[in-house]
Amino acid sequence: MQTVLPNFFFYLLAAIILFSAFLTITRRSAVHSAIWLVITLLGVAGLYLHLEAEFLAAVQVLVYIGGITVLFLFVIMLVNLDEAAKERQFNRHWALAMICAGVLLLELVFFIAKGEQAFYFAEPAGGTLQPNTQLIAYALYRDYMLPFELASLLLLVAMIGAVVMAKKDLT
Amino acid sequence: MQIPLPPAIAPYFWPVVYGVILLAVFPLAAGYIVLLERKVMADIQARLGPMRVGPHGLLQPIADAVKLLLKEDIIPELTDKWVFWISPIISVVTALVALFLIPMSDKLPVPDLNIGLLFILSLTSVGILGIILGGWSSNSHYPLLGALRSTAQLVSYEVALGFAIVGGLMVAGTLSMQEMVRNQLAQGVWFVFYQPVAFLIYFIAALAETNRAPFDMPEAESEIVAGYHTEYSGFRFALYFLAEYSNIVIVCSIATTLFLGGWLRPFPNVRALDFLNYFPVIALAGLGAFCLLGAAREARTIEKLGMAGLGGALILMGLACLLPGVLPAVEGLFWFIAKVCLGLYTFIWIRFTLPRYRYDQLMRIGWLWLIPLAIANVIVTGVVMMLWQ
Amino acid sequence: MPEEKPPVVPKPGEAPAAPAAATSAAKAAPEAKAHPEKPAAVAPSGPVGEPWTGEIVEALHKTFPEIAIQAFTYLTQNYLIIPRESVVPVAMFLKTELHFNLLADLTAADYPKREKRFEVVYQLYSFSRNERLRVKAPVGEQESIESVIPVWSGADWMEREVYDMFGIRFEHHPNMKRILLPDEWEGYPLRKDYGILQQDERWVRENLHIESGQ
Amino acid sequence: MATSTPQATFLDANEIVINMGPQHPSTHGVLRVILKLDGEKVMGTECIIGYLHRGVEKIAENRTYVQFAPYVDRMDYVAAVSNGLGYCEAIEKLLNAEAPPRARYVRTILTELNRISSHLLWLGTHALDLGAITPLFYTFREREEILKIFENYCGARLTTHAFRIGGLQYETYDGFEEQVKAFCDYFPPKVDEYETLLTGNRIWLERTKGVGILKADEAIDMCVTGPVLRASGVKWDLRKAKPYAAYAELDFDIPTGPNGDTFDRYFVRMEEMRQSIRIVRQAVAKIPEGPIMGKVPKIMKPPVGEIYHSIEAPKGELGYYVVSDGSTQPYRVRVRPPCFINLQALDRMCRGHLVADVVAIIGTIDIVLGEVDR
Repeated sequence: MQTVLPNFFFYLLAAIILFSAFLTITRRSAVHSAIWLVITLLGVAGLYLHLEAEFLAAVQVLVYIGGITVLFLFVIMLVNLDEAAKERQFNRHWALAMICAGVLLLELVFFIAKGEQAFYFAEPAGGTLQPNTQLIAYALYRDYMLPFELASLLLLVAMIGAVVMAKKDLT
Repeated sequence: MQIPLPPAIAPYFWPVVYGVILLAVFPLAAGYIVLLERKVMADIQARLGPMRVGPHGLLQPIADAVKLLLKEDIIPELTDKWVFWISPIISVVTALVALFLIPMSDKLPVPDLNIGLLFILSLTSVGILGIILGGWSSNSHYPLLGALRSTAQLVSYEVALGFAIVGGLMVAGTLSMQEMVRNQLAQGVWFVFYQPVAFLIYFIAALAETNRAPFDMPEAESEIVAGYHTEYSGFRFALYFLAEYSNIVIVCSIATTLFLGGWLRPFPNVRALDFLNYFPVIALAGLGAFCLLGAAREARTIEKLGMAGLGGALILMGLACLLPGVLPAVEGLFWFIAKVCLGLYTFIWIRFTLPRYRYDQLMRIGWLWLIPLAIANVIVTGVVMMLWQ
Repeated sequence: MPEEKPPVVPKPGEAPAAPAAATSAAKAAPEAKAHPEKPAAVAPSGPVGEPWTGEIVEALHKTFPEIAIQAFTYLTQNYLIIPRESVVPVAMFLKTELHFNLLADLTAADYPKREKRFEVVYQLYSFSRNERLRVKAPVGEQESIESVIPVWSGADWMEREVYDMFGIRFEHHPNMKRILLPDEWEGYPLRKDYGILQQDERWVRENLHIESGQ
Repeated sequence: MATSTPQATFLDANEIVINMGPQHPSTHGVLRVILKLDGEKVMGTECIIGYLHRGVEKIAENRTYVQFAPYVDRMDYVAAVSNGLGYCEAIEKLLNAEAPPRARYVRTILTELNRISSHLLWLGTHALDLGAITPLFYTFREREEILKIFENYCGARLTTHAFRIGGLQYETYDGFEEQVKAFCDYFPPKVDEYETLLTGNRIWLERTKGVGILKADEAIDMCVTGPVLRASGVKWDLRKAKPYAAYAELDFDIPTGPNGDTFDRYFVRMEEMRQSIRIVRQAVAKIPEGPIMGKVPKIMKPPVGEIYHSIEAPKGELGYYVVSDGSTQPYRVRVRPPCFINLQALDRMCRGHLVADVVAIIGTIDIVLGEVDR
């Protein structure tokens, strides 16, 4: 039971994620896609929980579902996507997409074949029930301070850029 | 807890029982919150409110519930059926799960997540999906406008709400709901006194988060009829209603836990005020006596009996608290509920006193005042805490 | 268009007092001299007033020598009868020069026995004079009248109502359709030949699904 | 906003056409407004009216002068007394008769009370539109006192048919003056109460100031009258300009507003209620003894002629244009409805504002659909 149950949950979540991800890209209605995307993201959050990364799971839900998907939906409602839905859903870059997918597949096969040795695992941080929220904080604000700040700066730049572009459109 | 349980299910048993009880009781409680709202509204507006069903309308929530459940389930022709069907469920499920995680008392078997508050917030943010999808799937203009308004409003105010909570969290030093209360006990002070600005911002943002006046544009009936749930009726409407009131209770509970000392009585460390521990007894008995007095004024015999019975029951409950071991068990819960009710009363009071903001004004308040203020509060708190150390 | 309508002759320098209305007035202001004194032929059933003279009338006569303006007074209320073609210039003059800046009301009345069946009635008011003035313009059954929206924007709905109730068309009205009754309604209820129990039975049947019967 | 290229359709925010009414909580009746929205911004409005059209003017031509009097109450049913006053005075003028002084004073008192009750109804619903739920109940509490006076006087509360051509049907009841005086003492503190709820409220100010501005020249151009016109700064009130009933002998002020926005319209009406109380107080004090019915023939046959008489109804200038052909029935009765004409200004006031403001503006025009449609 100790080993069966976690594995069962993993495969269940993986199946849900794959299934809903597939539906996300095949739905004609953008809103339906968004709903399936929500389920995909929930599945990912479930995986995080499964890995005992509660903080990450909660943030995944808060940011991706509560924030980003809601904004997606908001934009979908504002923009006239009904017209777009009637047009062709797939564009001409399918060859490129196939190549990318092929590469990805190769990669997957390679890692699966190679097994665990392909990865370098950090030592699990000390203790069992150490609140991992704190660990994340240490990682983000102490160990990887510079990359984190750079990433946030990048996001800030992107946001300012978006605002500037939107403003220009208005005038 | 004396029942022997197999170890595999032992950690899950009592929380599940609690969850089931909550699921069964809360809809009724929400009905009574509505009754409370109507009664307070009536009092503010110089009238009586519901008086017909039961003494002083005390059975009104049940009548309302029966009415809502028996109504025809209408799904309009051109809606997106599946989405229309699932939206209220998303809203209500997330709200109830979040409610389940709120420690109303240290005696209740509530799972103590180490990310408790964050988890509750993430759940409520998923609840927004129910609103936006419900508005969209109705395939009608007013719900769509309502959904757009709500989304913009909820997403914006979530930021302010989050920053206000961060202010409180910095003082609390934990995300666990129960740990927060224990820290307040340890420090001997409610965090509202450390973080008055954060509490104020939290309260305003909470009004907006729950679509309450003066920020109730998403369902401003004089502008966009009923907002996102215009097309809903009967049971589905009841679900939205339940979700809405659950959310109100949740935000009040978070405020209580984070800022107002959760299940603690006022000044928990001052021995001289120990008599406050008997507050449940006094309150229940007082309420009972009030009911008995009211019973004398009732016109119809059945209402006289009902009122007297209620009064008697309340007094008995108050006396039962005096039995050994009962008082410590219920005291926390009692204080928690009292504080939440205070929050609810304030919500209702504000609703019936203030006019409604306009949509753009709401946004301006959120982005130009609340969020900068909340961020400033976080920075000031951080600086002060650094200096203090 | 019926034969009784006077020939449309563009008028040379007709409206010096009304530059704003000149464009609209020039097109639809046919020659009034065709029958200078006829429009005031008051039918026996109509109201009778006494002739009225005053500075307003003089000013009008001076500005519009070629227009037959008749002035009366009844129960201390003054009114003018002007030919329908000159409504806009006269109105513009009354508004700008004589300060009748409020169009209090615009309506019509139906006198089937008269040669020109309808009478469009303008109730004007001047804030500075604290004085009312009624201007009436007879309009024949097949005739239309120029809209006074260029002079008073508020005439919009009132003209639509007159059209709705009497069937008098207002030329150059931006939105000349029924206002109170449904757009497809047949008949004009405030005409005298429209009975009080009468209704557009076809419309009622088709839209309300009831056999009309009162 | 119609776009030609697909890209533009794809990226542009939709222009939504929203149908507000005829069943809508804040169109104050069966008004239907078609709003063209860009997001929530109003690009244009179109009013569809006529749902309550009963052909009052046609009915008038088929009733005798006396028979038609109750019908006018059904137009602006909130201010039935004012409607009756206008009609009775118009016919009296046509008959060359006059109501005796006592009748004129009683008429003034009742009409002013009616103005207060109309304004109270407006205030309650207007506040409700802006989300302040409570004032409605307060205003109805006070309105009830006025309706009680009406009920005691003529037996009806809403469509009172209080006056008759030539004067009054009923002498005032015992205690009429005391009741009216008591109301005059009771009411002003209540107005202050409303003002504490609303006037100083920041939210109220933000919702009303600068919303739906109608400048004075625009207002006159749109033929707007009544409080809406006065809020635009035009100091014009028919009670002063062309006094009727007993107004010539009473002293009162005409409140005006500086900006012509929603707040000014609100404020003008609040002030008018106070002025009405002032008028009522004076009128009750001055009310003369004497007959209540003037000399009018039993069978009314006004001489051939026509009359336009207008009064300052709570909503604006209420005019009656009556044409007589010498028979017992009016040849033509035209009612100049203040609401109908004021409502026209809605489009001009709304453009560029948000949906929420449309509601505020409709409320502030103070329309009664019974009168808009007649």
